[in-house]
Amino acid sequence: MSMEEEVLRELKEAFGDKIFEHKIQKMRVYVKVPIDSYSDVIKYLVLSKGMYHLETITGIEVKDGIEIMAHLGTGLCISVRTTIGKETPKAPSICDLIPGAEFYEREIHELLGVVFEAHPNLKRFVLPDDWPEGVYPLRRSFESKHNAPLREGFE
Amino acid sequence: MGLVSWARSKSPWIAHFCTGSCNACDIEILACLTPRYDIERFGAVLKGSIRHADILLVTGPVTRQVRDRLLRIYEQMPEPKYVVAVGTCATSSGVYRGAYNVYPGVDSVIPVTAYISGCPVKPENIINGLSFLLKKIGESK
Amino acid sequence: MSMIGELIRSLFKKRATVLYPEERGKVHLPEGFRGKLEYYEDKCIGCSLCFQVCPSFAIEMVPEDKSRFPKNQTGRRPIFNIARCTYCGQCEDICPTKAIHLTNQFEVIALDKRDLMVK
Amino acid sequence: MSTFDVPIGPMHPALPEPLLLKLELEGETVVGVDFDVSYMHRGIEKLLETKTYFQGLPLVERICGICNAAHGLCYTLNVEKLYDKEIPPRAQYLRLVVEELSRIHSHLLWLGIAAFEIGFNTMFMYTWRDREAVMDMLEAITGNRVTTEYSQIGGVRRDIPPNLADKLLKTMDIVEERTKYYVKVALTERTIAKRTQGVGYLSPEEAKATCAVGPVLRASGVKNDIRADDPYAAHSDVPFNVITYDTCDVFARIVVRAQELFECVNMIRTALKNLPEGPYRVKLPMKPNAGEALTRVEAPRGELFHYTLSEGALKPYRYKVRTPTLANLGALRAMLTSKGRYVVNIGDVPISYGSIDPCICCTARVHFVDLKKGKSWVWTIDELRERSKRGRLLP
Amino acid sequence: MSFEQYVVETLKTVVFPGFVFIFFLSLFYEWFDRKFYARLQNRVGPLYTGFYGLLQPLADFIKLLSKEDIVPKKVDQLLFTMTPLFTLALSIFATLLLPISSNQGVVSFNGDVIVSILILTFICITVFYAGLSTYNRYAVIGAERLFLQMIGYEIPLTLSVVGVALNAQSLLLSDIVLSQERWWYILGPQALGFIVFVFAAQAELERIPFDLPEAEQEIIAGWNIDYSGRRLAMFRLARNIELVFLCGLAATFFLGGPLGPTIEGYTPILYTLYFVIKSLFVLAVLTVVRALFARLRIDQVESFCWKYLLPLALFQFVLVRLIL
Ligand code: SF4
Ligand code: SF4
Ligand code: SF4
Ligand code: SF4
Ligand code: SF4
Ligand code: SF4
Ligand code: SF4
Ligand code: SF4
Repeated sequence: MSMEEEVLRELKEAFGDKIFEHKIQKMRVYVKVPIDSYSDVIKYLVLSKGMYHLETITGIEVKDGIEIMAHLGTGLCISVRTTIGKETPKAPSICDLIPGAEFYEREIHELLGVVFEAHPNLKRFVLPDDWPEGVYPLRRSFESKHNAPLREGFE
Repeated sequence: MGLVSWARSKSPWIAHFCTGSCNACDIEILACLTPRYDIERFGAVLKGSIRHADILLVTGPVTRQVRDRLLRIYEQMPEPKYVVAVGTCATSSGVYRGAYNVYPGVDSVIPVTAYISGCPVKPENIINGLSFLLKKIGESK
Repeated sequence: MSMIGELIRSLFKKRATVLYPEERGKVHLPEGFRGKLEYYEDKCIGCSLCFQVCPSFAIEMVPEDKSRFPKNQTGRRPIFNIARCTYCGQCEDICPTKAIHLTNQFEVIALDKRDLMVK
Repeated sequence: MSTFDVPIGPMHPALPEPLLLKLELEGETVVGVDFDVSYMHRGIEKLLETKTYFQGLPLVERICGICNAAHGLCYTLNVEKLYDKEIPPRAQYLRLVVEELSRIHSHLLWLGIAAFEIGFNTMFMYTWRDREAVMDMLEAITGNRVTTEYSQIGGVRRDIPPNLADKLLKTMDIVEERTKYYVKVALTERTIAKRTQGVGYLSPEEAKATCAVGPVLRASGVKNDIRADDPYAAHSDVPFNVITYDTCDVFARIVVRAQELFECVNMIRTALKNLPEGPYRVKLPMKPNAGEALTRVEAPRGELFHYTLSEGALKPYRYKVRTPTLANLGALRAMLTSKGRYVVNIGDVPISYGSIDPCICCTARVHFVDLKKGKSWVWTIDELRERSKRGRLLP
Repeated sequence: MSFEQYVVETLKTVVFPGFVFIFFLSLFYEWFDRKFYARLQNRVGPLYTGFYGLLQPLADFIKLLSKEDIVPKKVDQLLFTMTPLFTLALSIFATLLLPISSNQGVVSFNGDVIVSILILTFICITVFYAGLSTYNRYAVIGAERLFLQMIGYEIPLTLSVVGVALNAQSLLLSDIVLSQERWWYILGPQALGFIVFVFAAQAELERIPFDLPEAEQEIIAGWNIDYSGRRLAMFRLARNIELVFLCGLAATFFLGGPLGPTIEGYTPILYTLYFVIKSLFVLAVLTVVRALFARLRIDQVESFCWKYLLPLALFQFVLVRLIL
């Protein structure tokens, strides 16, 4: 059994059908979990499997909500993804577990409007000071308003 | 060529401001100071304080956040002052054109005297642009 | 203090500086340098591939008189705004007829950026 | 003693990019630090969604100019995963060569900047003088000194012909010899040691907790290199050592980067010797398959992370970039906070900051500087625009 | 004083070896410093301004004079205006003490050794106020560093001079010069004093490794961050004149000042020549030091001064006592 399958099997043993979607590529494992076991799975990976390194957290707006995906691990990379609602997106913060997550969560907060509960310092980070509240540039709706393809003539 | 414009054309003190560039042009400007290029030949010195500078080299498209600071820095420069847009993205925002957080080039914020094109600019081209500008300054009354 | 030897040596070394405007010939300009592009309208077939692949909207397709350039099938040809060109060479790469070439012309400056056009 | 804030940046000579560090000081001692990265935020991730995969490549290379080779490589490797096509091995080797070459350029550059940060101008001048040899090689191979545009979707842009390879090998000899000299200087010069030893301390635990990457992490004694852990280009065939050092301070970062230079030189030699025959590029269609891909590349500053989600269209649905500097910001904060017997002096800030080899381009930027008010007249923006459109500002 | 004497004295003060001579000498020294520094770094330095860039400092000076002079609103107007003038006046006065064309300065009186050291302190203090008066954060930090640094190097500097004065048994610069007619003098205990003096001078002039008050990478331009135009020109000129003064002082104290073999009738010219050559040698040493080191941190400057310079100066002092 390959390393990837091995990890997936162990995860499934620990969490059963909480892992309701998974995908394997070379050196990559993607698992999808419900929002309430998101931090549990990460906790398990960090504490029991020693995957202390958080690559980053990706936020994507998908059809039925916003997907948060934490990428863990140095060699083998396990991505734990979960989908949350679009209207009032809320997710648990993993900063207490991995302090390095702070900046990634702040970035997602700004660009996608996700509120991370119990985050120590959810202040403005990447966007300019005069950026209007409640406008999230990585949302799909933002594109239609502000980011029409620019093909104007030469000035 | 008066004494004053002679002095001005021989003693360009440079300040460098990065308004969101990718760094490549910044390091090429820095490379201009180093032995191979050595713009001190023209009397140019890189100055930290904007109050001491005559020529402002701007790299990068102007991001929203930097815009006000760029204006402020420009206002703090003592006259006569010249702004040189270094690199394509300072000239016209280049590859970042259309991004939600950038303005289309430095000249949409402050007046620009000369444009040096390249992505990144070859250090020789910076020297070329600078010496061209200096010649112009020297020729003005 | 450990650099003292090098300091003294460099006193007697030849300067590393290339006096650029005077010694232009000594500038390192290898083959395949990506400088200001050149456009050969007689080779262009007007396929607009270059327009599609340019990352920075430096290329615009304009109407062209077909009779002047028989090779041009579509009646459109590109013009280039060097002020926006990132010298990436994608257009040169994709052009099926080699109508675009990035020359080793690196001295591209302007006092007015509208001067920076290649037509 | 009361604290007062000194904002460093964004218009600050020590920072190659505008990042705002807000320092809280007690006298000359730093007791707190905050970042503001919005100065550099350009919205590249969003912009990438509006570009085709081919148009995206030059943009990605310009996320950050110095490690653009790594960015471009990461992007192409990432996008290639969406196609079911074999990339010719020769291309992989050539990619490795250019990537390592740009690592050399970046580390030498950093060595110079670090010296510059501590006011050692002569060392800065010398390292940058010798770096020119590497820049010339990069220029000869890729067509530009800094921005390489070398790695393309499906292979590399150009081949390295044998005569160029010979030249490259000769350059490597020079680089090796000069690096030996700089390592000697860095290890023996008292003023350097004084300014770097015990400065910017980052314990291995802190480094792991803050998810630091690259030489910062390795200088804290943690063996971690994506080239070894998850080989991408030809790294599984070209042997190298992962360098670590255990004093955890700025000095350790100098040592690690310097030792890595030797590894790079050796890797380039091996790769050129074993260069497989065959094509160096395959043409791939404009549209990849639907799917997702995740790639990490060891950029000079540490691990670079790209992720893409494709719907099978011309343009990516989502492209995520995580750059090494963003990952190292947490580590930087740990370095810059005085705690217990570890005291951070304001003079240590630039070199500590410099020691993560910052590149904020992709990190958006943090902060700003409070320069005093100038004269009271202001041109309105429209006036300015008008003037600049006229283009002629010279008298 | 007769009218003729009066004219001669005035000419001495104003033209040679007074203001005008010193002005051009200071510009020349700056050029030498920059050019030599560049050469050490394998560059060329200023090249196109006049013959080998010789006019570069002059161009800088004229340009600064012709530039707009911004007075930020929140500065202390009085200090902001006065300090550049004071600094310039002090440094010019200081150079009048230097024995250049003869073994006596334009101004010479018993105790001028002490005055020359005192002036250095005064310059330091005016610069300190120049920094404070702008209320700029960086400038204030720069000024503070300046003061801290001064505390460090002032005592070794004074001690090294005391050793010299003790040897000459006089507090008159001209006596000190004359006492060095024995050429082997420089190889004696005074060599130690020379080393101490060079480092202290480097600190006084705020050059690497002691350029903390204006460390570009840390606090931008430090105390002079807010000065522009004419005021900056004055500060720069004052700095250059101080450079001449310190190099000259080092030559006077340790290298025999203007003394050397002379030809009847050409003495003032030859003396001036010797003086310039000797002080240029000192300048070259200062420049090499500048190129050779990295900047120290403020606490390291202090410990360097107290741990190395001071004991060295004391040791020299004791040696001189023993020999006497
Ligand atoms: S012009 Fe190009 S290389 Fe220069 S800063 Fe802009 S994007 Fe980077
Ligand atoms: S290759 Fe042919 S079909 Fe494709 S874009 Fe060009 S002209 Fe059109
Ligand atoms: S070189 Fe690149 S940026 Fe320039 S016109 Fe061609 S494709 Fe566009
Ligand atoms: S790709 Fe070549 S042939 Fe096609 S339009 Fe552009 S220049 Fe003409
Ligand atoms: S942005 Fe960086 S490089 Fe540019 S002026 Fe500011 S500190 Fe200097
Ligand atoms: S990578 Fe960072 S700086 Fe670039 S667009 Fe994304 S959030 Fe902004
Ligand atoms: S790390 Fe620095 S050099 Fe590399 S891409 Fe980022 S800003 Fe550029
Ligand atoms: S961390 Fe960001 S700014 Fe730095 S090199 Fe990488 S992409 Fe560029």
